[in-house]
Amino acid sequence: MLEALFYIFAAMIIGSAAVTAFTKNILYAAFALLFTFFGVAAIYVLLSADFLAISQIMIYIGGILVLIIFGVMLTTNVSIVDIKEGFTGKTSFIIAGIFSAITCIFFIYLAFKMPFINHAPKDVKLPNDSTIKPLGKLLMTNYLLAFEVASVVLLIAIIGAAMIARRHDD
Amino acid sequence: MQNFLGLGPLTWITFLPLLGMIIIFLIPSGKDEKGKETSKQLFRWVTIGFTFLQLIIAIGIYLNYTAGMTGINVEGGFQFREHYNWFTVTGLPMFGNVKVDYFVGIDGISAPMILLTAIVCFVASFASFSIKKQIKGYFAMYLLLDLGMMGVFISLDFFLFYVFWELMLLPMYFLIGIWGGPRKEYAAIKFFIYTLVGSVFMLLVIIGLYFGVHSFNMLDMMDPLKYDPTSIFAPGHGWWRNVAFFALFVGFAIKVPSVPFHTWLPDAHVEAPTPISVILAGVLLKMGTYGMLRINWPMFPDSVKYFQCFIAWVGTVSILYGALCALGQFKVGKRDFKKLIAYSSVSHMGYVVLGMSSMNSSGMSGAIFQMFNHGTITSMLFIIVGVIYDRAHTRGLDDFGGLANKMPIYTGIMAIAFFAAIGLPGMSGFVSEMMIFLGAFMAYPILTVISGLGIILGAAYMLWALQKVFFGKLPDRWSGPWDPTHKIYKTDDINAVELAALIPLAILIIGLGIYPAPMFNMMNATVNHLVEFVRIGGGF
Amino acid sequence: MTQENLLMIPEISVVILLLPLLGFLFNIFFGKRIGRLSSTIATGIMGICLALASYIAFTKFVYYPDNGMIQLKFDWFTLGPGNAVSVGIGVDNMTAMMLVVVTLISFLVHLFSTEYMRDDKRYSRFFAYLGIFTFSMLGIVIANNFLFMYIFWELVGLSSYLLIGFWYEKDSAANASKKAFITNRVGDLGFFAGIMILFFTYRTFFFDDIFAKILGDSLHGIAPILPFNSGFWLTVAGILIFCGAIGKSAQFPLHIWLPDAMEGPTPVSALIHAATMVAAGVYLTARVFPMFTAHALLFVAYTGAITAFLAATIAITQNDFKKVLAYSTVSQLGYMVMGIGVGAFTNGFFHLVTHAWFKACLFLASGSVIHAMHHAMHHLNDHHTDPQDIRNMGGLRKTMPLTYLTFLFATIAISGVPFTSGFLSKDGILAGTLAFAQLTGNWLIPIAGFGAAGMTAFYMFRLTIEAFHGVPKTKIATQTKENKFVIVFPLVLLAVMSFWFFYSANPIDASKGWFASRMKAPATSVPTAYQFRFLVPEERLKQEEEAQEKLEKANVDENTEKLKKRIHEELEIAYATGQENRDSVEKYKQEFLKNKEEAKARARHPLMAKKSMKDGSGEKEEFLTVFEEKIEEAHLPAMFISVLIAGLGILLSFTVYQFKAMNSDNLANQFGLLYRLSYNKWYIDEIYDASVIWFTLNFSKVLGLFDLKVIDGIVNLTAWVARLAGQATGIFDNVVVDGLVNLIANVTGTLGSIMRKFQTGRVQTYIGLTIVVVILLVYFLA
Amino acid sequence: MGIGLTHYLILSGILFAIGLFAVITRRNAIMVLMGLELILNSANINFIAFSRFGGINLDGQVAAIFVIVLAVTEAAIALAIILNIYQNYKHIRIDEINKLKE
Repeated sequence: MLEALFYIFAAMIIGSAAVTAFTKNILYAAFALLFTFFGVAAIYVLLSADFLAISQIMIYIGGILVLIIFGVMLTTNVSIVDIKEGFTGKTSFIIAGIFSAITCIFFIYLAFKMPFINHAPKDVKLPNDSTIKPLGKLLMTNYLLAFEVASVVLLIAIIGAAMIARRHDD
Repeated sequence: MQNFLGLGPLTWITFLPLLGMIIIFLIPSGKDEKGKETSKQLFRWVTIGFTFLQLIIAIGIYLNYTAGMTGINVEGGFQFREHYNWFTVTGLPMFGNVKVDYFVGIDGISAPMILLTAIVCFVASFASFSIKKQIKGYFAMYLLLDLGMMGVFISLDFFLFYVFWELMLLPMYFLIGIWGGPRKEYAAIKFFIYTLVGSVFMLLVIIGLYFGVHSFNMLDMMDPLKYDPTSIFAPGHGWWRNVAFFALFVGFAIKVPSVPFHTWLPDAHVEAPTPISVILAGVLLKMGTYGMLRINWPMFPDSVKYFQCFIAWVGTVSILYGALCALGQFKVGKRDFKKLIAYSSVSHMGYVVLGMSSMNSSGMSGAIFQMFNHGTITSMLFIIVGVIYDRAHTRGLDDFGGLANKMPIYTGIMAIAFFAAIGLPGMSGFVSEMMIFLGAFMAYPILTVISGLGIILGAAYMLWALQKVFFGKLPDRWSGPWDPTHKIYKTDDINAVELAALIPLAILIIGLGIYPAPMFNMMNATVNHLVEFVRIGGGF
Repeated sequence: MTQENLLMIPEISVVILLLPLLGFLFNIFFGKRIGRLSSTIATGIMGICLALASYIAFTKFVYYPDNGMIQLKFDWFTLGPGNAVSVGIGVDNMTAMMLVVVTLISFLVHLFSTEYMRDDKRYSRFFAYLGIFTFSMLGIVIANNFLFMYIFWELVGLSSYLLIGFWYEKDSAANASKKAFITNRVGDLGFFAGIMILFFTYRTFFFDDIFAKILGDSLHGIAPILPFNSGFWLTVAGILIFCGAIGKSAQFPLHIWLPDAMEGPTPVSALIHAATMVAAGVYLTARVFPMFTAHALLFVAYTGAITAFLAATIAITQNDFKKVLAYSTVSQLGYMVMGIGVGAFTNGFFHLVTHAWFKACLFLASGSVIHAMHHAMHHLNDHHTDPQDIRNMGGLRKTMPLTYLTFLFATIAISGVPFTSGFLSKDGILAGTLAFAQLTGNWLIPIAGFGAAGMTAFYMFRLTIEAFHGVPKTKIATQTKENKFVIVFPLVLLAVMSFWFFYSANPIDASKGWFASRMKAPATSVPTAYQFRFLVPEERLKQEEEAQEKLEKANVDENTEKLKKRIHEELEIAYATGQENRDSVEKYKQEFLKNKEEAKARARHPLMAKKSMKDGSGEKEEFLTVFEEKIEEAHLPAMFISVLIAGLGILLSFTVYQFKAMNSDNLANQFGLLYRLSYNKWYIDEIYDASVIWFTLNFSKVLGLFDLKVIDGIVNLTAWVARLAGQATGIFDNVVVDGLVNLIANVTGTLGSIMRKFQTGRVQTYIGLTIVVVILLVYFLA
Repeated sequence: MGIGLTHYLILSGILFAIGLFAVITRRNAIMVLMGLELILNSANINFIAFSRFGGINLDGQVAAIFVIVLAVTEAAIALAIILNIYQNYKHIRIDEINKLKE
């Protein structure tokens, strides 16, 4: 059952990601991205990472994707309806395709050949309770510094983004 | 003479130009909108001011000079001496500890040279008014040259001597190479390489001597007891000492210049600007003979005796060869006024070499006095050529004639200079030449009489030039208003600045010609000591 | 002579010396501003000098008639203890006489010039130059040492140069001045060499010290100082010093400058090139007379004789008024030198003085004529005729009577007609030559002397007749007028000075006059062995003989001890004076002994006359030598012959030029070769041009080329070789070393340009490449 | 066969390749940004997969949290930059913005 779910969600992720990558219509790409994020969230659930799945949906879909769509709206001349943006060129298309294919094959190769793969447990028992509590503990203990840094980074990023995006004509 | 600010008068007189140089560097060139240098007058007067200060110190040194102190190889015989450690380098491979002193002082040989340098530099700074381009750089170089020359004459440490010696070359090179005539690069490089060859010889001997006495102190090098008996220049190693003497002699002879090392001189003189010619002839040439007296003679008294006849021949050949070449100027190539005087310098410095070869007090005193006199007389001659060059922009003897009517004061001054160069009694040149001849006659009668032909030839070419320039008819191009395009030149008589340069020299020449005793009193003790030192061979 | 009763003679002589210098300085600096006044000042100064000189001469002749020198000596400068260069001034009878001669002639010439140079634009300059000339000439006269003499000798050369070249716009004048200076320098070189020999030996410049040292101890049987223990070097020194006189007194072969020097203004010719400066050589010869050896004297005598004869032959055919006088001057100078050379010292010097008057008179008269001719030419607007050519004159006797009369009288004097000063002095010289010939057998000297005397009479009268007698040959000559008083006055005065009675009451013999008694020949200092026996005073011969006998009689050992002591002293002196390189005592002694033998042998030299057996008879003539007696004997014959010859010359001159009994052109044709030789001055100038001058100039030219091409060529060749080597290494550097570097660079460049392709500037490309590289890294590293 | 680590890794590899392709080929800057999000997601899948199977437990998840944080900041700033670019160039065609080349 879980295997079927994995394959369904994997297909959904790859399909929608491919649409994102290949479609000329930028809005389609954005919507396809929505499905990709959903799929990834589902995969997180399958990996029993409940907190992250929820975060994925909330942050990616509720935050980033909205941001991206806003960006599309702000930067694309909607009124003349030319939101179809092409690729950089045929040559780069082919080269990038080859690159990507090689990368893909390489990762698959790694997935099979990496030494630690063999030491990994085939099936791990899923924890019963939520991961939120231990995660919170970890963040407040072992990863406190990283946590604080991340928060500072976020703050700076917000200020920076506001600064950069500000109109300069005043 | 009191020390001022803890530094002795010799240090002051030597390094004053450095102060002047710094001041000149600090003054902005101040070009106005037309590109004219606005502060050029300031540069000139700063230079004149500093050379004048130098002259005052030199006169002070002269007034406080104690006649009768010996010098040469006696440290107590030097006056105004300052002896500090300059730097010490320890633990060098082969050399061991190298100690270089700032050791300066003057005796009867260097005192007249100090005076001469101060006078010539002061006078030449007036002649520098004719320099029109890159004045800031020029005067900076000029003062640096001044420093180098003074330094050579006061140094008693061989290392210091060499440093000043080389320091002097560089500004000279630029002064000829930048402010010179049409073939300035050729002349400057020729001068530089020629003198550098001499310096190389000197350097080799310095190193050799250093290994002998393990000190750069010149006085130590004159003391046979200070030599390491195993070194090649130790007493007894006659052959090596002769080689060293010869190398040094050649090095200095290039500077003098003696035939056959003289060919840089005509080129350098012809191409150099007037004040530089003045300094070149007035002071630089003396360094060769000064070096011989200061270094060659007392350090290698045994070799001097060995080469005595050879040196006398060098002197004789230089006298006659220089005079004949000067005369030959009337027949060969461009009859250049400056070239004539350059060759006459070769001849006149030949007298000095001849006098020094005599090894007796008359000849030696005469030689030193001749060094001084040649400095003043030739300076005057070159300034005179410069005066006419500024007006006519030519130095060709064929371009002149009949100027006596147009420029009477100039003619009078020129006649003084020319007759002084000929060695007319009543002028200082006569006394020195006479003493040289009297001294040389005691050593080499026949050679002396042969070189006496030089005074006839000297009269011949000098009077010839005098006639060419001043007598006869005025060429057409010399009459009428200033018009360079039609080669008609103005012929206004000498002006105040030029007179300021010439009159002191003329007074000096005539004054010393009538009463030379002050000069001789200054150098007698030293010269007699040197003669005696060389006569006994200095213990080598 | 003590200092207090010298009657201020040294002081006043210094004042005389310096006054003209003062005038010179004043005129050279302020002359232009004060204009005509400068001549007044200069002339006034000369007047004062003349008065002072007269005082000195009077005092000296009256109060100190003996021929001692009153002198001042002082150190000029020192070269250390005991090694001073001393100079000084001195006045003896000869000096006193010369002072008067110089100042008087200078004064008259100044006076003459005030009018003669009136129109010259450099009027004050002329008087300045005259001032410096007088200063230098007086310096020569009162010098008591060789150094001062040489100094003023040269200064005289300078002033002569300035004055000859006074009209330097003319090339001929400029050339002549140069020629004069350089020719004089040639002689001066010899002079200086002689001084060097003397100074080298004696370490002093003073005449009296040198003469005393030459005489040395020969009286006491000790040889003189080296190197004069042989007569050779003494002879050489004498001849070298005489070289100075050859140059300055225009003796053969250096006489060539004097005729050219006539390019200067005529008063200059009178002052310098006739009366005073050229006489300086004679004065010098007289000064150093005591140190001339027999051979040197012979040299001097022959030089004088040749000069006198040669110049006289040339003067015969010259047409330029002043050239004739110039050659006559050369000839007369030859006379004086010859006179001193043969030992007739007094008469030689006497001739100097008398010649100064009448030759100055002749020159000033010629100046007067030329001045008048100039004015006439100016009047006629003629600017081409040569005013000095006697072929343009004639008949001036009528237009310029005073000039004519003075000129005529001076001509008579120079021709040696009795009752003139010229006769007295010339006769004395000729008598001297006769006596000399009798004693030594050199008969050529009197022959030349008498020949020259005859020729002198001939050409001087030729000149007088051509210029003053007959009818005017050109219109200019008719227009001439007598000059103003200031020009004529000196002529008259000088002509009057040429009467005999100024010098001697006896019109035919001056040897008893005051002049001769004051100007006694100084006793020779030369050791007897090297001197004509007849010139050595009896007294000294006697003393020497006694000394010789004593020496021989004395104990040999004692003698040796004495000798050794003496030798030690000598050596000590030698050391003290720096002659440290002298020979050892032993060698010195041996040489001394050897020389004594040689001296004995030399005493039998054929030149030496046999010793006179006559005892000293006269009470005042203590030093009357054989020679002086011989002169007295030869006096009458000489007088007759000279009068006869002069008369013949005058007669011939009148025959040819006055009465035209013989055609001068025909004569010239008949003696074609001789005429051409004479007219062209024996081609001496040409010979010089073709030999010495040609050689010197071409040698200098060759040497100049040698310097330019060979020596400088070698230097440049070295530079060229160095540059070639530099180029070679440069090529190596460029091709090989640089090649390698460039190769690397090229490879890099190529790679770079390939890599450049990847640098698209697009972020995406970079990302792609980064990924590829990361993958590769992971693949290969992990 | 059960779903193991290898599957997840293959999934993330494919997702990464697609994201990379998008990043490299797309002209529109926002599309590039989307590609980046895909890549980050593939990375997160890896982290969590390792957290589940790799024996690193919750540390992987913590890392994923930080990645998400970074993604957020990146998206915010990148969009701000893109807006800025748009203001300057009036377009966001990234291949034409090749100032780096010069």
